[in-house]
Amino acid sequence: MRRRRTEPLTVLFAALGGLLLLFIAAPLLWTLGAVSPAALMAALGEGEVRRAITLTLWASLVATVLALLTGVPLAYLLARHDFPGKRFVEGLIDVPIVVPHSAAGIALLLLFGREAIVGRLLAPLGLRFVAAVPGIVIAMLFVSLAFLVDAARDGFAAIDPRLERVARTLGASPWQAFRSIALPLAWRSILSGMLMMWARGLSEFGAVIILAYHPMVAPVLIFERFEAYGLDAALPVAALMILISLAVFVLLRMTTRRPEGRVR
Amino acid sequence: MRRRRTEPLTVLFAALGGLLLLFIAAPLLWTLGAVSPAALMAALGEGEVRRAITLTLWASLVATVLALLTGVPLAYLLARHDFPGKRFVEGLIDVPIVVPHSAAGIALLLLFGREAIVGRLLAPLGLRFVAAVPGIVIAMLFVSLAFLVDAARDGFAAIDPRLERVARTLGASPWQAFRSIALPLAWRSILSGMLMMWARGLSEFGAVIILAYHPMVAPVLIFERFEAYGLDAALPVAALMILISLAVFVLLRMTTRRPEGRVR
Amino acid sequence: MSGGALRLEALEVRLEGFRLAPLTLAVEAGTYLVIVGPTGAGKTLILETIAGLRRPAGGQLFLDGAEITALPPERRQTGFVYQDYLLFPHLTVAENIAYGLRRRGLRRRERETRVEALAAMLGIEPLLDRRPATLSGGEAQRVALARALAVEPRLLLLDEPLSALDPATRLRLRGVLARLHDALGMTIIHVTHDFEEAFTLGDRVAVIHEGQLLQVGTPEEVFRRPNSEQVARFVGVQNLFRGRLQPLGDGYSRLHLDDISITVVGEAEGEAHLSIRPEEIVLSREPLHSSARNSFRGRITAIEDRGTLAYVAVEVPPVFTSVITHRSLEEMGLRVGEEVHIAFKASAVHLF
Amino acid sequence: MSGGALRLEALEVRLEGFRLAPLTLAVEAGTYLVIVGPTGAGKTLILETIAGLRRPAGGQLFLDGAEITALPPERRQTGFVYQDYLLFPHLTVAENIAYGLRRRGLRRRERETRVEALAAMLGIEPLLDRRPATLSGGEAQRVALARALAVEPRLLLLDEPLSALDPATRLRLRGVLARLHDALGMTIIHVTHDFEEAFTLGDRVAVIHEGQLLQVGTPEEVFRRPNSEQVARFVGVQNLFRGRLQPLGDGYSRLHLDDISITVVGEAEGEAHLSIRPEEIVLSREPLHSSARNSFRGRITAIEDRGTLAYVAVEVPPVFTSVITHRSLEEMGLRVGEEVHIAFKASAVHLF
Repeated sequence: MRRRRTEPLTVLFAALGGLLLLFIAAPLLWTLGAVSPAALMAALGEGEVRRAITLTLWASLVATVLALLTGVPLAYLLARHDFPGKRFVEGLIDVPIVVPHSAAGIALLLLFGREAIVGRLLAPLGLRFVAAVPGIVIAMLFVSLAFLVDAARDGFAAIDPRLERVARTLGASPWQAFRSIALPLAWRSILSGMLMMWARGLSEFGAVIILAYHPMVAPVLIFERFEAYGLDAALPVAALMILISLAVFVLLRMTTRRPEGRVR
Repeated sequence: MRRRRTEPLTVLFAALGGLLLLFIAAPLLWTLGAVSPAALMAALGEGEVRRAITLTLWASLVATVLALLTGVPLAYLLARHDFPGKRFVEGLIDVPIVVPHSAAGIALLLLFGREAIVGRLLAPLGLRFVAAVPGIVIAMLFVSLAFLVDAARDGFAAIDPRLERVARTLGASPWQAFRSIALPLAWRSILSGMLMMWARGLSEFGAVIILAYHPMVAPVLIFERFEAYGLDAALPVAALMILISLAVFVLLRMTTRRPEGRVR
Repeated sequence: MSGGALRLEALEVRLEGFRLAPLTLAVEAGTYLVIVGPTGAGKTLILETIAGLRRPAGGQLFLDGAEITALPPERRQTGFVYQDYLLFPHLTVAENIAYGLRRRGLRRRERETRVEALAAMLGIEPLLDRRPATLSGGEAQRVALARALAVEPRLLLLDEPLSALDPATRLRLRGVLARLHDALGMTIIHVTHDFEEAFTLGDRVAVIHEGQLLQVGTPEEVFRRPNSEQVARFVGVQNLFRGRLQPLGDGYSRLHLDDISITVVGEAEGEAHLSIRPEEIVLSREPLHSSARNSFRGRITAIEDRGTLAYVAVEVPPVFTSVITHRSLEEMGLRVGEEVHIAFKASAVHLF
Repeated sequence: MSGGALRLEALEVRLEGFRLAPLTLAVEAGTYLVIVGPTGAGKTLILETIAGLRRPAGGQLFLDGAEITALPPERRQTGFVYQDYLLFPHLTVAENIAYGLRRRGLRRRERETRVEALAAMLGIEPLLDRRPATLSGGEAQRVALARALAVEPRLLLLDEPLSALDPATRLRLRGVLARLHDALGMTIIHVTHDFEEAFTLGDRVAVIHEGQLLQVGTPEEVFRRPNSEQVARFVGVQNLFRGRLQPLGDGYSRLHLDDISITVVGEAEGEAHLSIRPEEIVLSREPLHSSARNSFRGRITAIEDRGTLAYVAVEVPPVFTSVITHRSLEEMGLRVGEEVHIAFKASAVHLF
């Protein structure tokens, strides 16, 4: 039997798409390949680098937790209730993805700066935002919260609301039905949203640098070393951050993998 | 008849979620409110601002078109074919979202720099990437391509593949079936992916500043004015860019609006 | 655990353009009420409103005389069983059954004891450690029943509980429901579009059609003496009877009705229901000697001539309805009050 | 436009664990072949492989003697109609029909002429400017047919084309298919799980069951003389006949078979098919004087005793099959070769 060949169109599309994939993979692989393990270890040995990376991971984690406490309830409301302006709220959540990062930094500074309205309000509580960790946290929170809220909303929306209704007839209060039914069932979606948000927070540079050049997060450190000493000085830290992001990302893909490896 | 009140849990969740919404909306509104129309017009009157904004819009558009030519074919393959490593490819496309922006800039510079392998290869063609528009374009392309590819893939996946099969039996070649059936039916998704990608490209700062401080895109201009002259100098440009992003975003939401405004 | 008395007072149910006429209905304690109506007639909405899961657009609800219209669902003590089970997928069978007991603050020991008792009652002991996803439809619905019964509901609400099951399992679970009701004396409201369920399970049957409550009564009243053309059309003309089965050996049984007995295919014992399609009943002037094993003499009590077809009611007793052609009616010259013979095959009798 | 002759040579079809035995089958030019099999028996896969939309795992395909196994679908000239129409939603009805004509490079004028001719043939002229989303199922399927016919296919492949339609529309479209085949003399392969479609439309019928091609033949052969226990069980024991209807006035008609005529309810004329459930046919030793309007004398040609029930074939001619209880069989002492009377009501005859 003669076999038909692969369609020429498929070959063409694969070639075009391959170019794009190469464009993503090559810079990352090149960067990782350009840094020796010894150089990576040496970079990790520097106190400044370690402090920057630790701060980045922590600040993004705090931002993620803040979004967990406020964004998950919001996501639940969006998945369970219809109300006027719902589409507007859904849109508003995604706005930060498209606001230029440096403009977002300016906007946050305008509200949370030393002389600004919220900044002055919270100063007595010991909360400083400019050149301080809280500033880094709110910058990360602003640019990355959409990832968690959207994932949580999709997770809740995928649960049959009648499960919570059955729980109510069995004596559960609204809070108990949320905690014992909706939350555990949406947990996988929420977790993957948290990982995505955390990873996106780690990656932020523009909004953070406006609010807080110091204390220095890793993306700012990369920029500073590049500006001061050139490419070679920035490379080990960049490679470290790429590795960390990839690790988080692999973790993320593992939490979203379909159970039991079913084909679609 | 006595009416039950709104659940206290709903009130609590609305309060928590409202905090988050306020955190998104307030900085943006505050920024827009802080700049008078006259100041906006004055900023638009400056040649430097106009050039930066035009360059930003153009560069992001070029990046979007590049992704259209390579990413849409890739999205079609992902929606229509199963092949080994498909999940890996789908993951790879989303990686740039989580790579720190300054690290992405370093990685691109390493490949496309003056002395780097691709940079030297393309120099005879007149393509320079460092401190040049092509550098801005690839930086934007890298960080934003996932938005278009994912949207296009979802768009194609939503079309019954048997429609293209029917077209084939009616005499259409694979290319004709793609062009006359799949492409028009997925067009709405592709268009909204393009708008999202364009908006995300406009917003990029970290990767661009590493590759090309000059010619200056608007997010870099905001940063430079902030560094050199402080908040007040950066404010009008930031407000302009926020307005532009919001306009693109509203356009985006309009293309994705469900037809005939049906309630889900 | 014993049932509560429910009263609906001009209860209005509305949802996205859908609307039921105000519903007034009293259900005595311990009654098994079956609400029949076509799919999509709003039967689920009624149950959800009774359970407090939806707010009525108007009207009042009373349970044992106390108004519960504004009470949240968790304080109504109603058990709810959906057609598609809706077990909590992240909990084991035992945890599903114990869910309501935890909410009521029972200790671990007490919970285990009650779960085991319920599992024994419903024959699901071997399933207690399984996950819902691994259960068959019949098993899942037994678990859903056990979960609802665990909280000792004053009202058990069943939303087409047997519709998603295959016929054999449906029959078995119908038996389970009948036995539960007999044993526990609970008030049960069961909605369905299946007339057999209404006829076999209901103490009382309510017919809902096009947003209206058309008739409430015993199954015999509703199916034998529909109070309107609408109900008659909706329930169809059916020869529905209840009797005692007695096996005859060699593959047949005899079903004893009031005064007559009918031969049926298959061997079985005990209470049973049967139906015979009117097309299957042959009328004749003289006794028939044919392959039709059931043959009776009766008197014509009604003739409904509908043009080409005519429905003839023959009281043996009980009353059988036969459908014949208008031609036959004329040729045989049948009149109300005359004696005729009816015959139908043993294989034409549908037992359920 | 005239049909091509198709030959399948040990064609193997596989998909994700699903597998059909190698299929060898010849379809003469101009034949209307109906492939019947239960849903999920791989019938769609066979059609898609013939159309070139799937690669066979083995074997060969020939169209008019030339091998087409490796030919891409756009060069096979087959028309494909799916159960769910699959009209192009972004094109108007006229553009849908013209789609294949554009691909063949026809000029605008010619396209319009052909679209109008096809629309006239299928009675869809008023729909030409509408969008597919606004069409009813029957309208959509006519458009799908017109679109497939536009390219003058050598082979028309129909994948359960009537299954998604309501009964009345199904009947009307069945007539359309029969007329199209008569008028155009096309080769049609039609897969379905509906025996009535196979019996009324097919010149030839192929039965596929559990991945095997069990029997190919005329509808009469397959349904009256199944070549195996498997086919007999699958097609069921059915009293299927074809005859001419003649209206009698006053609501009845007479259907003339070879030697007898049967009274049926309703007035109609022309060729018709009928079926009678074996339970509806009563056997007796003497002629019956009852409400059963059809009564014939015949000879028993076969008795199949299955325990509690027995199937008795009575040749009038034609052969009718009745199912009676084993008891009746014994009590009446029926034997092959004996004369008996059969009777059934006019209302028990199913016309189609």
